[in-house]
Amino acid sequence: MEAPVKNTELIDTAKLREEFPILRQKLNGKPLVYFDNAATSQKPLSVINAVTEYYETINSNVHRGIHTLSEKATEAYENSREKARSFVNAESTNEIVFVKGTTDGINLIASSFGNMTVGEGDEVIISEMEHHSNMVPWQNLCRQKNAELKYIPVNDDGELMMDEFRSMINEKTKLISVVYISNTLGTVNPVKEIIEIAHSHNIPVVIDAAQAAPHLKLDVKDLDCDFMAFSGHKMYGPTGIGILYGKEKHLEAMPPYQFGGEMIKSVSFDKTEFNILPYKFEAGTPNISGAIVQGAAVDFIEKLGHENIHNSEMKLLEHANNLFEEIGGIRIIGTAKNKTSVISFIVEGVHPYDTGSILDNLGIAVRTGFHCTQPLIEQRYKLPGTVRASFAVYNTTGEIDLLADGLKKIKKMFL
Amino acid sequence: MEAPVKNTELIDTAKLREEFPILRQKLNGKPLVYFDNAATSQKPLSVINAVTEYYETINSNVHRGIHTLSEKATEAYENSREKARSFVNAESTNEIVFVKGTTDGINLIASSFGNMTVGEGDEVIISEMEHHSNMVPWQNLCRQKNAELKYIPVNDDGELMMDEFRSMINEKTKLISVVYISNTLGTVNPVKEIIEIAHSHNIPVVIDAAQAAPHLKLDVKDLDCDFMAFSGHKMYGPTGIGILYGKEKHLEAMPPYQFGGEMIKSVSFDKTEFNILPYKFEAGTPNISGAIVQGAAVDFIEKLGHENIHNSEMKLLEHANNLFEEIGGIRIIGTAKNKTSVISFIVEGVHPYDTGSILDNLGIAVRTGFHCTQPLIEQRYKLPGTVRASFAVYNTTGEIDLLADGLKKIKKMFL
Amino acid sequence: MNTKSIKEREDQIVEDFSLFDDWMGKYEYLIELGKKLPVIDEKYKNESYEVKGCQSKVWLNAEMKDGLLHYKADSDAVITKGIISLLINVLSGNKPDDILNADMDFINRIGLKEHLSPNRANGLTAMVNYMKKFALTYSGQNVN
Amino acid sequence: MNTKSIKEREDQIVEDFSLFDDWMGKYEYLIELGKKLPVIDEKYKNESYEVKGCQSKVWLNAEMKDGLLHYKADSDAVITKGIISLLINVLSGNKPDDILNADMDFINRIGLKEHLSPNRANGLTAMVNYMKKFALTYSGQNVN
Ligand SMILES: Cc1ncc(COP(=O)(O)O)c(C=O)c1O
Ligand SMILES: Cc1ncc(COP(=O)(O)O)c(C=O)c1O
Repeated sequence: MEAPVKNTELIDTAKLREEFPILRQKLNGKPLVYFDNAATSQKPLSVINAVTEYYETINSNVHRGIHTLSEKATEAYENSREKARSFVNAESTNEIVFVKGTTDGINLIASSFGNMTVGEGDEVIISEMEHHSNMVPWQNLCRQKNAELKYIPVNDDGELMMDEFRSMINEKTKLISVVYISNTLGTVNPVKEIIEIAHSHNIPVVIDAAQAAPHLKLDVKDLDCDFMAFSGHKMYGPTGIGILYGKEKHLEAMPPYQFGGEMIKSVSFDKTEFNILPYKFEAGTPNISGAIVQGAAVDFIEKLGHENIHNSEMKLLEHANNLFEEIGGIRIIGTAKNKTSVISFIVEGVHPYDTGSILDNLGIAVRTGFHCTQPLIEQRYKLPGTVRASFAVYNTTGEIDLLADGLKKIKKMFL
Repeated sequence: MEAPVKNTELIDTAKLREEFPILRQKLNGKPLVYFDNAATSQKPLSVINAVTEYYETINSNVHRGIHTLSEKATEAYENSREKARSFVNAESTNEIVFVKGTTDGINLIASSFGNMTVGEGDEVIISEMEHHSNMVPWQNLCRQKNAELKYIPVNDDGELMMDEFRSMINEKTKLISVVYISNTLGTVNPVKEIIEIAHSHNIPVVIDAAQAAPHLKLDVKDLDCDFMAFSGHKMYGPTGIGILYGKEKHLEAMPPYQFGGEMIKSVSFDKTEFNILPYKFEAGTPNISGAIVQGAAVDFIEKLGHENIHNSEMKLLEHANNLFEEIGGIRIIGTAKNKTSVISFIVEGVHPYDTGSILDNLGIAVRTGFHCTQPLIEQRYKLPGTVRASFAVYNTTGEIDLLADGLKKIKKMFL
Repeated sequence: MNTKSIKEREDQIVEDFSLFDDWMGKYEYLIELGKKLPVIDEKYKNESYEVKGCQSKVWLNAEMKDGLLHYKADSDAVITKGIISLLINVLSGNKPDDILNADMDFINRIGLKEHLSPNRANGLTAMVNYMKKFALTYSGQNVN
Repeated sequence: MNTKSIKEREDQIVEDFSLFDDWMGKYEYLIELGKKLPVIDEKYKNESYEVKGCQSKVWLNAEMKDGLLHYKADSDAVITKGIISLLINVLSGNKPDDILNADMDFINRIGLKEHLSPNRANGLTAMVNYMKKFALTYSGQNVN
């Protein structure tokens, strides 16, 4: 065991890293430096072991089963739903729907709620910095409905232009959907303010919390958002599972999105009665393992504590900013006052793809390209892509030093 | 290690059971007898370990990533798609879409293909024995479209009445969807014949292969079906993943079902170009772990061999039939000539729920109720439910003896 | 007529069950009770009297006589009937307010719960709630 | 003008690369090649000349002169340009039929592949296919 390098008062990163087996790997002969956390995070042993434990002890189909295994699996499944409820501070587990991920959740809202809320000539507002998953579903809805999709503009620092937003709202605005934290810019948007403004016009608001879930304490009651969606895999949890929060009154009023087993109360050849919340929205055998193991991811985050995670990650961001400044010739895209540990940049004169390739050979995993925000990068910033380093709680300042060394090397190689 | 009890010439069940950690469990003080395989199967170590291996060595988001981990995850993900292609004998991996499960797959077809194929006054044909997941989506489509949903009737043995089916087809029939193997009756339907008849009228056919995947060799080329859907979790694979097969010409013509990341080729504020097949239908971060591990489930089945699995399971079914006959007073629901190892029954005079409860206390996991085929049980067979014992390749005749003992006990207790 | 208090009746059941040291005996006793449960009038066997949340069907009705609430119930499953029989045995013939205050902890004490699947346990909770709802109606308070 | 056969050119590249014993050197060499690649005329930098399947943009065109096919290409990423430079070096100035028959196995032999991400490797395959498509057109056969 190496000597622990303390990153913050509270989180002992060296110790924490022992819980992440993948981080022990060598990549291309170098120790793996994983900075692609905004795409998906790595998983602690408690999460990985929860999968094995599920399959080795209680694997069974949930609900309706009367045998003991099925009861145990159901209990664990519903127990995880309760953890998710508490994680977002929702009123009731009726408001917590297990989905496949953020994309699935937003599609559910766009299809079921969007369909009943948006009509011909109406307007939907999103922002220029939305991830494709919070953009294309609304493009599709608006196209189908002959409604207009409007984009809140983004300023040069990567912040939403709130005055423009205010002036975009009119009596035709039926729905607003915005990202809590931009996966490309790192910007933490003033979603509470947006929701307040929207609600003063009786407009419901959807929050894409895919990037917020691992970094901030989510509080749907405080925000008063109408819907919120996020993915397990970005918050130290398994792939294939996500959480959709919806206010009970909305979920009650909405038609089901998918149809099949589990989501019905009774079926006959002629007519079907749908199940109560939240089951109405959970057709078919759910991702039982995924849902249960997601509970272990919630436990992992809550054990560390949101504030500690935040402090730890802010130190990393600060360290990276300082080093980048020092190196020079690095353009950071996204310099909002309120941002999290995502840093998009370009080594000036070097294509992001070239930068990413060399870093990969140095064992440093970053993402390059549009980060599923192509209009933001191409149309708003007129760039061919960026390099994105996104930090998680297990990253260290030492790893950022390696990134900085790599960038210096790249500058030498290309310029 | 106990002495191996040979069930078939080829499969050494005792040895095989060692690969299933959950089967070593005691339940209510008795060794677990798991007969709820039609709801979900247990998982071999090779599958469970594949999850751990994925998370501990290559976990990363797929596609578009240029760093090594992402490349490795992408390769494993696409490799599993190729395994699925070969598993169903499809022409191309373009025809293989990863979905959440059978229900998700059928909803995708009903929503995307159904929407473009079925219009007002048209007719859709399914059967009386459909699982809710292959019934409610079509009920919904037909309600939306003002089309008519017709049910192929089922005879007393639990077989589709083919003459009635032939006479139901007319020029208004636009789509047929039938279950390959009934999860309640065990009936193996003559889907090849159904498809031939349908195609002679140019009607596309969807096959619900949820129960067929673990028991039969699937061959979409031989069947010539237009679509096929099945779930990983019923074929020794993980929860939250399923396969949708669709003929390339259909998938090409169909609009996307969900919108977001991955399923686009390029996005701008004004317009979006969708990705090529099969990605057009895979919006958002997929269930990467689920998809990759599903490949391990395919390997597991193919290593055992479809014919060996079939022979092994047929012996179990025969053994159960013989013992049930001997005990007397047990009514079997589903006595088709061609059936698999699913046996639905009622101990006459005893409510299925009571039977199931006592069996559970004896360590025997069966399912009771409607098995998501409520109209079949309630309207067709006029029953309050059945008890269902469904066998997998790791079950033994000795376990069936325990079930028989339990049923004798139950008869003594209740009658 | 049963003149014991709810508490006394609960204790009695706990004592009865303590005679069995395995779950089989307990289940057999429940089956016996189930078979003996006086069946409800056929006219009540419809949706309006159905207790939701059980896999077997349960119908339940209550009537007030001289300030005391009397329950009748039936089910299509015998073990369920046996459980209802216990509940009726404890609650029937009591004042609505006493019924509302009953903690029903005998259910835990009879050691059946570990052998009652949560599914049944949920059904049981549904039944108790349904019975208390009648009591609430008759105690003059409002259900909210 | 390069008068060596495709095979000889491939061998030459393999020899050049064998001088570097670490990937860094190989990359540096690629970058050097990339920087030197004569750029394509601006008018070809549009969608019709774009090679799909690369994360960086690649434009490629070919012209026939005296029965030999000559390629020109450009990319917005330098390493990509370096790789294209290798391909052009091997294929340009050959008969369409020879180009079609080239197995291009130098790509494996230069030992770069383990350091080229599959993403780049796919891009490389896309480029080779795109180049061969030109050859196919000019060899008078049909693309199917
Ligand atoms: C015949 C049949 N069809 C469809 C389904 C639905 O599968 P899933 O719940 O995995 O989506 C099932 C399983 O429950 C089934 O047995
Ligand atoms: C801001 C944002 N929204 C939505 C998504 C989509 O999440 P998923 O791919 O898990 O569905 C992502 C992640 O890719 C994201 O970063």
